[in-house]
Amino acid sequence: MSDEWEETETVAARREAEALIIDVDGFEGPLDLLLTLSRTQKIDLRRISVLALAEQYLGFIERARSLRIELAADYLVMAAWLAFLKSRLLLPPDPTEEGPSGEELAAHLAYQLERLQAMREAAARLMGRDQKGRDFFMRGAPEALAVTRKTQFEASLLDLMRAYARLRTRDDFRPYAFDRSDIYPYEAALARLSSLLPGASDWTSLQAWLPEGWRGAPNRQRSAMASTFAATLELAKQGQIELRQSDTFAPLHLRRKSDL
Amino acid sequence: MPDDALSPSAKDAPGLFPAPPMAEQERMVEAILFACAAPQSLSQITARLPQGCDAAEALAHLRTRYQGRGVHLVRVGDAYAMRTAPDLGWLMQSERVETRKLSRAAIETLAIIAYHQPVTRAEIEEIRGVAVSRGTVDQLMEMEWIRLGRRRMTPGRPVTFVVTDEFLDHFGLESARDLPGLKELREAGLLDSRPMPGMAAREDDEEDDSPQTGQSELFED
Amino acid sequence: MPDDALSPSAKDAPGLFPAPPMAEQERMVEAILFACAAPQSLSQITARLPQGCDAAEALAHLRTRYQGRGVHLVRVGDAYAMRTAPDLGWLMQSERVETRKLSRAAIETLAIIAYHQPVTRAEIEEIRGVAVSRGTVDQLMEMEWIRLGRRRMTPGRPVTFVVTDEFLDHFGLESARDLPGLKELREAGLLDSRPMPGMAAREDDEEDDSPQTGQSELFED
Repeated sequence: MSDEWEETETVAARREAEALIIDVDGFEGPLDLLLTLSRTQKIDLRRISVLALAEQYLGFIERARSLRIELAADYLVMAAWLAFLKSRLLLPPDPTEEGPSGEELAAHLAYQLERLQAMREAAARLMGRDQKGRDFFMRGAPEALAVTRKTQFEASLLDLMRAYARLRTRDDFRPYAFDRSDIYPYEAALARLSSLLPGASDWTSLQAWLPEGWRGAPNRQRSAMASTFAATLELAKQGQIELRQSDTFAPLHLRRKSDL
Repeated sequence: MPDDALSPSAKDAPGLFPAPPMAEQERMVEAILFACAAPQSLSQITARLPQGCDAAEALAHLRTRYQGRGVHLVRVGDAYAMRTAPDLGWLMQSERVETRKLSRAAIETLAIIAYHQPVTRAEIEEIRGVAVSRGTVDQLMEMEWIRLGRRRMTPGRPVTFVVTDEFLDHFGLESARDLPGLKELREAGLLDSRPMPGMAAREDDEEDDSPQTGQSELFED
Repeated sequence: MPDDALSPSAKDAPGLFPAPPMAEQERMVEAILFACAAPQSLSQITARLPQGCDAAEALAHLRTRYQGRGVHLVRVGDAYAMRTAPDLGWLMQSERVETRKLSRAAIETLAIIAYHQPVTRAEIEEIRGVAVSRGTVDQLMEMEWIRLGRRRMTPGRPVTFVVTDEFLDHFGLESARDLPGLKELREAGLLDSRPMPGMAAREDDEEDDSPQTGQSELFED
């Protein structure tokens, strides 16, 4: 194997990768990709081999993967479905299996492709029609139907819907205000912990440090636990206490630093 | 223009006077349609004419008179307008209005709405096999080519989209059933809402609840 | 288009193609005069026509053709234009309609009435967060977009507001329940504001059905 050959191969591979990237960007979803692939069969969409098409698609996805091209989830969902369809088409039908046969699913896929193709053609025919302001024109100088003036207020449906959307989404941006009665502030936890510290020469679980009335209701306990925990971190940082935890997620224990 | 924008003289005209001769009525309709850029409905035209006039007949005469001329009388939905003959468009190159370039997605979405109307967003997405991006529907609505139709009487009662008279006017269509190739597409079954095998037959519910509105029904009269 | 666009040599040079027949030239001039916003001079018309055309002759034919019609070919200074026949001027004597954008207060009030009808003034104020001025409601009533609904059977028996058929007609809706819900507005990209991250799903579920519940009263009986 000569270097030159290797060189050309990598160039070819790079070209191929580039072409693929461009292609993936150019496709509007997996159905569009399938439609393009189906054209290589050069036959009427009604007589297309869905099995061959599924293999082509899976090959395309495989190639994209080997070239580490990121594909949108839609493409992978379609790949999974086509792999399933392929197995249904290849394996003898299982009489116990419920649901549509592989042939029915394949026929539907062919129908979807044909319909998309038909809509594409219809869109092209529509845009190819004579258009107002391009191929035919309205009166260039419409005559003012003047004499009495009357103000008519205009509003489009879009204006109306936007106004409503604006009103109804205003609340999204209202600053989040919470109910203070169930909040145990950090400052209070720090003050309480500091005042109780002299008596804490033994390891005590953090739970036991929660103030009275803050241990029952989950939301109150959560708030007190959070602020008390934050306070222990502050005190540990100051070197006033020691913290101990036997295992991940095990209860946290604390005590006054003995050498103080 | 409001339908009741009766000119004072027409309003005052007592029914005692006979309606003007048809040739005169035709002149009047001609003047009205030349004066207005926007299509005028039969009732709008009638409201401007003296009492006893037959706008429909005058329109028919006028239409014949302008056949083969440089300017045509065209029908747009339920309204009428004068438009230049399409084969002479090249003469008016300096009058051309540049329309916003539509994306491929927008053009396809527009075609799907026109051919499948009334159609829901989910159905558009099923046909294209890809989500309808934000802004596509918005753009088509802003251009006044599509509008909201009746809600579908299916779970979730989704909104539907239909094309507007402005769409018809822009593409020189008398009605949505004059869309090119509509009949062939329908006969080929390509406008059916065919569910994926094994999925709940949503089709049935639809047909119970939304009669006479679908494009497919346009032909069944 | 400059008047000297046509150099003498071009004018005199025998065209590569024969000039179209006079009937065709007449059609062309007809289309030009119809579509142009300003009157066109002879040289302007000539510049638009294919080589070898005789604009003056075409104009003369056209003028004869429109004699006695509802529209005339008239000379305006050195230029030509189509104008309504003077005796039909009264047909145009309708009201001149000036369009103006609806105020923000009015459009918001209208939107709330459309989505929540029947709705009381207090409820509108609650949703908008500000008082609804008398003028706003009066304006919407005068436009015949809203009207009084049934009185609410609550203390004080407040009046309610509902939208009118005129409203539906103007906005191209078949019924007020065809208005899209918040979720649909968002999907269609009609919401300027994005929801707070992570809140979208929950919020959509909640808000989507609220317009419906507001209107159920009106439609379900």
